[in-house]
Amino acid sequence: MAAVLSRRVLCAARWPLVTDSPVPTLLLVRGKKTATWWDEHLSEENKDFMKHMARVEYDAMTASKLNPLKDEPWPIKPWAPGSSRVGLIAVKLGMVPLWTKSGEKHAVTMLQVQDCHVIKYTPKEEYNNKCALLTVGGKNVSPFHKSEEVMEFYSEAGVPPKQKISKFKVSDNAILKPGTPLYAAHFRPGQYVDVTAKTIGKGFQGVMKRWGYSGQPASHGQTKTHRRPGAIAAGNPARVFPGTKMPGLLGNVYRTSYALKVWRINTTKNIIYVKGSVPGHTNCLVKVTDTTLAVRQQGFENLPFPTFFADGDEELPEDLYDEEVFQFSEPSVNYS
Amino acid sequence: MRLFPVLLVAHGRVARRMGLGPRSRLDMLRNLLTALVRHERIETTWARADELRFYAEKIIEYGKRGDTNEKAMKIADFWLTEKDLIHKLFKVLVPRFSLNSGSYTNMYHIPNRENLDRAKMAVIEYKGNPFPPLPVQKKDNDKTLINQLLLGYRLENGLQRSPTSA
Amino acid sequence: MSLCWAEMRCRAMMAGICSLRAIRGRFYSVATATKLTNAEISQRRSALFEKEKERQLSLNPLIEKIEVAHVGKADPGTVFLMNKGISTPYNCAMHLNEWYCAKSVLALVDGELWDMYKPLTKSCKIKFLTFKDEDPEEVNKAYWRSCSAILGHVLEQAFKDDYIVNLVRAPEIPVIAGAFCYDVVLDPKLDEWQPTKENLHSFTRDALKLIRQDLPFECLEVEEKVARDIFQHNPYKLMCLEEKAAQHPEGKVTLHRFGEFVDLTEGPHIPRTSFCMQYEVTAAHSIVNISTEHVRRFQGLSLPWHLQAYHTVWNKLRIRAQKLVTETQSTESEPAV
Amino acid sequence: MSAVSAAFGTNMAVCRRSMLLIRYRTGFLMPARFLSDGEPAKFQPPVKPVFKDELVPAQLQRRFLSPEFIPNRCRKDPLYFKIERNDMVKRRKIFDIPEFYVGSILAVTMSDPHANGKLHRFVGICIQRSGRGLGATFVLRNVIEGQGVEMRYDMYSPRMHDIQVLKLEKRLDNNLMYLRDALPEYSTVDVNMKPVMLLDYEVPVNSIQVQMKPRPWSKRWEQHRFNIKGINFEKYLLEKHIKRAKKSAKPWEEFDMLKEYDTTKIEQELLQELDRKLDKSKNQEIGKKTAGPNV
Repeated sequence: MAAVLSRRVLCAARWPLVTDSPVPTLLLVRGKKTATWWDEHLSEENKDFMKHMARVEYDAMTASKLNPLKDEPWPIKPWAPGSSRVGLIAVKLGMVPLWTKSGEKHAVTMLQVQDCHVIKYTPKEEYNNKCALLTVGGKNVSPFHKSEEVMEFYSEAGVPPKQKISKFKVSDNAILKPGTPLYAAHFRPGQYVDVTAKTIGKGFQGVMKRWGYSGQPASHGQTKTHRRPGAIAAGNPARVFPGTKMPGLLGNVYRTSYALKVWRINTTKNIIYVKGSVPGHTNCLVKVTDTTLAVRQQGFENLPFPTFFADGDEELPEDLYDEEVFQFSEPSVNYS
Repeated sequence: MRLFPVLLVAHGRVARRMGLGPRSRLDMLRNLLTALVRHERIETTWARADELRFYAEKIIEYGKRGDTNEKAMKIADFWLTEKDLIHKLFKVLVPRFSLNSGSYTNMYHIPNRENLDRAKMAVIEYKGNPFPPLPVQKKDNDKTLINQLLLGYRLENGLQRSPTSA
Repeated sequence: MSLCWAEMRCRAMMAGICSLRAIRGRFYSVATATKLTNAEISQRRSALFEKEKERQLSLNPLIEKIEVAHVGKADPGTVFLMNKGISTPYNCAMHLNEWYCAKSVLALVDGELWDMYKPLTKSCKIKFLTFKDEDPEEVNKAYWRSCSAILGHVLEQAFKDDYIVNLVRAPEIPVIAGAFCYDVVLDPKLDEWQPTKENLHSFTRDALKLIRQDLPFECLEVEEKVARDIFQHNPYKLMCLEEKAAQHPEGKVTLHRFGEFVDLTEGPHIPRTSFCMQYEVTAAHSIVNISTEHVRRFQGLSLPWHLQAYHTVWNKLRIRAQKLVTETQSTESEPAV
Repeated sequence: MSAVSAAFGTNMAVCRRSMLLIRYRTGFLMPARFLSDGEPAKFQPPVKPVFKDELVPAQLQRRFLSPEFIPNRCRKDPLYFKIERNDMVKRRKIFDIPEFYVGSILAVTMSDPHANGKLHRFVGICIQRSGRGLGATFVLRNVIEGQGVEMRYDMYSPRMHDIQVLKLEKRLDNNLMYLRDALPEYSTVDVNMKPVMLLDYEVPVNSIQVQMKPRPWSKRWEQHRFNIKGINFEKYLLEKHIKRAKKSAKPWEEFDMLKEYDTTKIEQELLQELDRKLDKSKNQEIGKKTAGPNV
């Protein structure tokens, strides 16, 4: 680098040199560029080609994982009471209506499991000595905007880089090999799940919207007091208690909807139909796990354990329905 | 304003909020579009040029319906405040783009305004205008070193793929 | 149109260094033993090269002026008043601006390819070539050649003193093949040795050290006799030397040097090693068809800082550069373009 | 289905037309049911409208895409719409949803656990089509014994048994909610109406302008955002009302090309896709049904 600098200084010194001893006049010259973006020097054809290759590579990566030898290094252990399975990362597609066989209408949310893979396994010794940790990623993204270190993290598992990764605590008998793909059939209709996601950000809001206060009357002598909180403390403590409900930022925090029933599962498109609404905007990535509410955990012993394997013995139809759900290929409901 | 895709998904904004309201925004863009049709290359702030671009392309699409089309005429009448330009739109610009479909304009980023606000500036122009072309940085061609290396890779892959496909 | 002071100063500085080297060189030439180590051989070569260069410079002590006209898009028609036999195209670039200094790889002097550090001999027209030209084929070739030379230097210096390393030649591989290479005959004791990934990595490290030193490539035309003296320890180079001398009308050969590495190449080369940025020695293959000796082909991949590749792209190219490249393979693929 | 419908005494008459009409005194509108002779079997078979069978070639030529198939202009994944469409097609294979428009007169039969005979038929004029995808709905309105009754139906609900088009026509507007403020004769339909044959190839547009009740109306229909052509406002409005309406108008919006949503291309693609899917079903069900479901 010193040589480069001296050369630059040479360029910069412009007045005639009288003596032989060069006194370097340091002028600040912009140094060599060390960063680049991925297509800076590529021609259009090569740019397209690289994109194409990335796609081909992803397909190859995903295709090879379609048939992971499940008994290869990691044996499958049976379910035991108290064991917890891994969760999934899914994309919220939107809401649709769904009818039960009794003719009632319910709103359900469609969650699609896109390219969900186990990326890393942390044994419990390295975590907290209590339970193991599985890192799961969902939804492939372009490799051209990821740093080298991040790419290395994914290449260890042999999967494309992901948009979202998330950690799941699992019991020791439910661990999975990194690189294992996860599917919507991991869950089954009739079971209950928890869905976690970041809620839609609403910005800075007043107490009426943020905490549901009633506000104050519109008339009857109100002066500039319609949506204000009113009193926030009393004279006796003579201070405001910490945690008092005040105006502030609303939304954009992680929230969990607990114990939502799975009504239906599409195994080809990997879509889970979950009853009710889930946090977050459309197209956001949500975390889906078996519910933690003990009363809704019946039947967990019948779920695929530790997960559903695409090459397993189980042949699934395209759609799995809960018993109560009306299927559109059935005739109309008759009450007689 | 136009947001990054992630925020767009959340908030559903499509256009920037400019001027004193939707009416004022359209009026401002109307004047800009009139100027663009007259001069075929104008300089404005980047945000305005970016907003204008959609309308500049769309008015050509409408122009392609022909001057007998009622809706096209209505649109042209609204957007071109100087009425002699309606003739120019149908008789000069539309025939020029009769062969291409879409992408009738170019937009370039130019140095920030020298003014106090240092606004981000841009040049927007209709393609095929009579002015000398602006100097733009072109993408490298296939003959530079890295592209030659990639070309070799591409050919190798092509050669590998073709026998399997055939 | 000013007196070219910059190169005069350069020359003064160089003279000091050269005299030092000359003394060292003499010392080594006295101490010639029956068997020299690789390092000693290269130092000796470098010293001889330096001596010859000094001699050639002293042939014409008078400084003559020449006029050099610049041809190019940016500053056409600029005329430089330069010193004959001393000034180089790089000096001309210094008079223009920094962009030319940083980006020019080669010069086109009266239609002839010219090193940036090769002194100009007559009044001429000059044009600077960069990596980003419309057709940078010659520049690419020069870059590939220089990268091979760096690889040669690394190979010569990397082995322990017990082992003899004989560089055979650097085949001219077209860029499209994906890698440059250098053919080497290693000590017979190393016939069974296969370089591991770590070994290749240490080669890479050495190369990056060289690149960081920012060594200039110097060019010299010498008589066959002198060249024979320089390369007397390397039978392959001697063979090559004879061929080249026979082709040249005056029986001269072109030598290039950077650091202490002198090689017999036709040139031209890039100006400095620091033009390289990404550099990796990717593979070593044994070439089977040469029966008598175990010739190995070391391959590498490099990109200049002007054309840095993003890591995803670089990794793809790197994997490709591990395949054995041959001179014929490239000719096959070219018609396919 | 919380409220219980009150059935009044039946009047057995010689004439089939004589029916018992049911009134609701509860606060909101609830299904009205018509009982003829107290025999549920009479409601069972879906009676095919005559005009359908006679004009089969014309019917086949006229392409109609139900508006709930057209996706909204939004950033949802196209897969979402595709999967929803698959379910809609599945339902349509079982249950025929005919072509109808706002302004058409329909008779809808749906199952109702509280109804006598568990089936319930309602005749009315369609005043609104709303919703998209599986959640698509339409509203029927009728005036029964001087009481306006509106019914909102889920088109894809499994409780729907039959939708019969009694009279196929369009009106000047795409939303006839202003019939609430019009004189009752404009929303009164004879519950025993016979299906009217459609003679024309084109669906006729009924350009009737309704007589309104005196102001105030439930909404300010004169405002430009409603864009209503079926009312002759000059009869009912004063100068100041017109002025006020003009103030809220946004005439420039029609020139804002950003707000346009051109669905012609999407419609073409959807029609092709649905033809393909429903034709398959037709072939499977040949013999069961004479006319294929109209999309």
